[in-house]
Amino acid sequence: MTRPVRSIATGWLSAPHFAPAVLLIVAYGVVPFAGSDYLLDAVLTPFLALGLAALGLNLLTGYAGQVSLGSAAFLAVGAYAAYNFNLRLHGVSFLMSLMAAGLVTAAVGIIFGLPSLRLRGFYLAVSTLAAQFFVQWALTKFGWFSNNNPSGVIDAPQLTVAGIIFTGAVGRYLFSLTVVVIATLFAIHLLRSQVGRNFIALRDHETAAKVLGVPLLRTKLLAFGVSSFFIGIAGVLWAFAYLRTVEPAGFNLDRSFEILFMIIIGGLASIRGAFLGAAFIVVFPLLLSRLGAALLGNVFDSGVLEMSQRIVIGALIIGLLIAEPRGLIALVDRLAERVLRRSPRPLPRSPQF
Amino acid sequence: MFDYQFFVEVLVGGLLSGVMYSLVAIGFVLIYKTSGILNFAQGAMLLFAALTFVSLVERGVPFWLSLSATLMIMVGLGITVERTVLRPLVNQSPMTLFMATLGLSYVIEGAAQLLWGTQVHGLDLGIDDVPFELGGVLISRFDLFAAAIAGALVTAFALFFRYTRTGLAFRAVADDQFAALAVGLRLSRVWAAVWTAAGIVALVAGLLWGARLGVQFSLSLVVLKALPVLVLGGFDSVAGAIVGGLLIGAIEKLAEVYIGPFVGGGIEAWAAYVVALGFLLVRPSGLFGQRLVERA
Amino acid sequence: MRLSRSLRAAALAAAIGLSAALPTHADEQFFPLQSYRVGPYAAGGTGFFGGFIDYLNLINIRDGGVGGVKLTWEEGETQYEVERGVEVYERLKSHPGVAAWNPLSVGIAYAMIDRIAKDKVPLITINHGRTDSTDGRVFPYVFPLLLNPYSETSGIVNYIASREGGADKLKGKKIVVLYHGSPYGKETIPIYKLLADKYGFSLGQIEVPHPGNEQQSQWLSIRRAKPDYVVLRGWGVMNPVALKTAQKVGFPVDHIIGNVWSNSEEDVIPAGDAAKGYVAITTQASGAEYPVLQEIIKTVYGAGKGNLDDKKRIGSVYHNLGIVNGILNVEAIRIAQRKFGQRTLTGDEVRWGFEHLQLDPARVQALGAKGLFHSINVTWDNHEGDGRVTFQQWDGTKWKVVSDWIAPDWAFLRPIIEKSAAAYAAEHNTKVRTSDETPVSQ
Amino acid sequence: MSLVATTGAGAIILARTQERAAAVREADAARPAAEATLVAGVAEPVLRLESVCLSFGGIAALDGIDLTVRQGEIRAIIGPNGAGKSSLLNIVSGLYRPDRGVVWLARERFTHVPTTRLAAHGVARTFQNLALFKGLPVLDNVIMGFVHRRSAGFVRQMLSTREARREEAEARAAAEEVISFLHLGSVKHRLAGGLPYGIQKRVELARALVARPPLLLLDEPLAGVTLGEKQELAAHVRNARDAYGASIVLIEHDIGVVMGLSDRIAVLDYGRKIADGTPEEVRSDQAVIDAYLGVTHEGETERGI
Repeated sequence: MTRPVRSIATGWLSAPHFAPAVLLIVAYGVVPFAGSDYLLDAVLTPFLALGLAALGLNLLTGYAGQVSLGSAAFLAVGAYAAYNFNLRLHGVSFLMSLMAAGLVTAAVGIIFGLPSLRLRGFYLAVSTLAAQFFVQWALTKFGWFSNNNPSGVIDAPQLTVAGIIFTGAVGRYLFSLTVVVIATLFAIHLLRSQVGRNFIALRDHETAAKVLGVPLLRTKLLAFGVSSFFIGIAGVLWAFAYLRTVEPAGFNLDRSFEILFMIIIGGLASIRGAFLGAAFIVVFPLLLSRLGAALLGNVFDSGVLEMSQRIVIGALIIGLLIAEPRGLIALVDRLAERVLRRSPRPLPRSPQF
Repeated sequence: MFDYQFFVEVLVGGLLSGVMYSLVAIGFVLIYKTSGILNFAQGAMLLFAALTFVSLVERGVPFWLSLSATLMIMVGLGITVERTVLRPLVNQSPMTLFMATLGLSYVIEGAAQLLWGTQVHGLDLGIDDVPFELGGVLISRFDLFAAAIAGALVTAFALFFRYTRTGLAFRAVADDQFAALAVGLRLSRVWAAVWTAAGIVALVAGLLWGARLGVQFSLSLVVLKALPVLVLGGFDSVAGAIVGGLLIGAIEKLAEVYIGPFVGGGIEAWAAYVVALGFLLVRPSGLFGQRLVERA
Repeated sequence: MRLSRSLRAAALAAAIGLSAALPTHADEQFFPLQSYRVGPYAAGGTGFFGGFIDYLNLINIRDGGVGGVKLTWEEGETQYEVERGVEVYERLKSHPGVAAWNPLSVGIAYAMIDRIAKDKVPLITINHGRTDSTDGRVFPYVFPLLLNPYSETSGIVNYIASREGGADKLKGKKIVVLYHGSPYGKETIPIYKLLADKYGFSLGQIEVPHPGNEQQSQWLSIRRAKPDYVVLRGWGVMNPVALKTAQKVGFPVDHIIGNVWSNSEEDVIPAGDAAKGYVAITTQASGAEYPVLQEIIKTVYGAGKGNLDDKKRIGSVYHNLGIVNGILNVEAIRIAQRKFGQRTLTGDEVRWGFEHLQLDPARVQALGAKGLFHSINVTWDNHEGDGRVTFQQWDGTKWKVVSDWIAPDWAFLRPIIEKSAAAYAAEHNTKVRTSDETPVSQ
Repeated sequence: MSLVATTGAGAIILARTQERAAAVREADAARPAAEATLVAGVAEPVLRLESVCLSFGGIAALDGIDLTVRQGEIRAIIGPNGAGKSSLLNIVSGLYRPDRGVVWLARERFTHVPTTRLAAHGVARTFQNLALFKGLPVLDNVIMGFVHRRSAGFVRQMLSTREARREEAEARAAAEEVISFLHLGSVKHRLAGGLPYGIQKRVELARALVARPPLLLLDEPLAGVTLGEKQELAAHVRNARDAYGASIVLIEHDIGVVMGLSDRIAVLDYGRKIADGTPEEVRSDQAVIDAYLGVTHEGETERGI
């Protein structure tokens, strides 16, 4: 992005520990028992997978300022790499394949991040489309990736970690949840380190960063690499914990836009923003369609409902951008501040992240 | 034995389809040039224009009447977009505006299908696409017609930019929005005019592409063919869009026909991007794009 | 702002709606429909699901349901996207009395194979889906009724042979297959190679990258290869563009043979006169002259309950496919009711019905579908049912049948299918059934 | 140990800081040999420009400039708008490549200074219109001044090895110290983007000072601040030289402050050096008076950053 985004909620200091702790207790303690199969399999698991992908993209676009429209391709690389590691390296555990898939995606991400050394803004964004189309073509073209399945479709392997097999809706949800929690902690740790500072320096004032001696080449490629690592892991969750069979066409350009939507709507350079955006994009259309079906089900057929829902979502996205260009997280923080100001405990001045 | 005649045929076919890409690319350039926005709703506008025209014709409205009616609708669309989306988001970052146009494309796509239905429509512009031989090389009549229309459109825009007052205003705003504002140019009116011009380009492109693949939802996917052209030609140059389109069209087809078989075919989609990307690493702002002078 | 307050109230209402169980009385048989009426494949979706719902309405109005059991259904929009199809599946699977799933989408069907096996509910993939799912021993709950991609290919090759005057005339001929760059498109690459070796014709297979709105280079390569026939294995916008580009490069349109997903009115209308003379395979004829169509027009559309909003599409290829699919589903339930009684059946009982779905031409005539489709003969280990195919030519306004019913070369195909099914069974360690007793779920 | 160095810094504080500055210098022995220029006798100049020329498409921004900066000197460069002051600084920091001429950083000769290696050569700079990292708090902005010293790479930082933690602590301590030195303690955790202009100027100075650079390039550090802040910043600049031992190149408009603050002044006009000497010599030089007060040229607006 050529001009730095006025980002207030970009603090990377530790968040107040109250909210995340409650969230974790509910996520592990309450949801697996109270949640229905539908809620777990069709709402929460996709939310976790896409939230992790949004977190990865936010590291690249929100924190390091490098725009990418190729996230779906990296999801695909993650999924197919994990499938092949699991299939071909017999001794290796699924967890190892997961990590290896992340590293392979990071490598691919770095390769497709090379243009960022010379390009900026929309030129860079459109150049990452090369990744999108190339990966999609390669995965359908070379049968080896999908174990020579005639139609390029792969089936999910067993989700096993150290002997524990995660099956059923609850198992898949817990597996995804654990992977996402660990990844988020790793992201927080990264953003607190010097590398995290270099990302933001690169975004806010590339020339000043250069003068100070920030290794621009390494930092940009690292941003692409780390971001692709997260998106690759998210790809594995999407393919094996959620859909359980996957084809390259599922990782198309609309998916890349969807992930970009999440971090823009949720809030650039904000970890909570990434997950908030994912919740909005995953849950809201379902809510809208159920609402539409319930209220107007018999009046219009599902086609008309779907089209009007598309209009509502488009209008809502524009409305949100107008109301709060810095994303939902800025809106939420403002509301929280207004609420907390009335309560005795003042919100600490240091920024949330 | 290299078949020269076939090579020329592929080249000419590529150039002519490249013209169709530039037609779509011009719509992007108009808006980017004057407001720095990459308008991803261009595809939806293309679909909306073609669908409106075809639905009117199928309801018995004569050709020229439905054409002007569609033009009026595109003018209305241009003004409403400026009023409802652009004005509240003025001087936001390019990324936020890009996202707004994505939201806009959802709205327009939904409205188009809600208004005119999701049926597939045939569109006959009265040009039968029977090819004719020119020195052994097969040339499609329709593509020539499309190239002529695109040529006419580009010259019209070139004249418009150079010799009309509004054209001058477009160039002023493109060069420096604040300076233009300072000399009293009504930015909102210029942007409304720009979006209308882009709407008209969308209509022309919609009709030509619609005649080729039928007027249906997939018409909006044509923008993906225009993006490498923009990258190669530069986001803010009409000339770049034309030359870029010709280059991408030709190289894409030659790559598919000659390199494709060795790698399994179907390489068109990403070959165009690789070509544009390779070129960009030499000139980071495209063929004719303004060289951004890097200020410390 | 005002918008968000009303949205919060609406969201609350939906949440309550989500959890309240639907009141159901005893004897109803439910069809969950993962339909797509929006997006690039809306034409196919509205036609097929329109036909299916029209037939269910006919059964309800005319016969009061099947054996007194009323048929109900609910649609969930998927836009032909896999994850939305999965979402609709998870939402509707726990609805009481689910008879069968009819997604009409390769991607969604693949994603559901292991789910329906666990939930023991039949998955119907008429004319498409996994080729090896024909082998009922490994895929007890999957039914590629009438046709699977391999038998379709064999039908096309047999038709070309008939036009050339016999299978031996195929030797030395050149056939190019233009396929859509997707799992659906690539499914038949191996079988075309096998048939090319068997009959000695030379073969070219060219991929059209999705969505296929630009095919200049593909058709120029075809022009250079100068094949005798081009098989169009397309889907969506790719079909009209193929016909238009063929005209542009001067390839004779009557030598283009469309497969079962390039054979509808919506595939040819946008191509205008470039499509005149184009031939395509079909398992069901088009046209509204068949008795079952007339009944639907009279009773269903007469009562204002017709699903198609554009009346001109009654009797179109997709509409009739939906109706035929409706007939097969209803007859399977009727057969199952004879064994299990006239009540709401479980998914597994309906599976039994499908595994005994034998409709000979006489029964087909009794159902008012003579000429619409030939016959079907599903057994516990052959879930396709030896569906015959015919070929139709587009004369600019409608399809005309130009061949009699052709049978694919089942004997040649069966071993290939069984080998592929065995490989799937090994990879997923599923138990291969030996008789038609109820399969134990994996 | 956050001694508050007030503007009227007493001798004690001065002595304490100089003695510590000396200690720090030994600790930096590891720095490239070029820094060890403190030989006896006439000190080797810290910075030397030899007939540097630069033109923007025909317009000569700098026309044959020779300039030297001695160790521990506050070297001012003044001149009317568009004289080429900022361009000169951009050449020294490598952002512009001169058409002709050479830049000597201590004993190393460059025709085009490698910007990414600038900090390693002990050169730090501020920018004319603020180049802070809006999205980082003040403390982190200042820690960024230490980035060229960090050797622990991504992996070691992620594993937070002993070495990585030591480097982080070291950078944090240096930042804390320079923050208290410049009275920025109260805004330490606030985002740099939201602070008032004057304070942002001080943060940028702190970021430049944190790694104790032997050579400090200040591009109009006092521009656009209130009179009170100007006095304070001037004192900080002098402290930077006295406490941190940095040689300073100062570009400034405010003649009053420059005269009081600098050891030697070079005057540029239309890209040429028209005077160079002590403040007294320059004040009485007729050419300088003409350039500033008398003859008006139809000069373009100030270019550069």
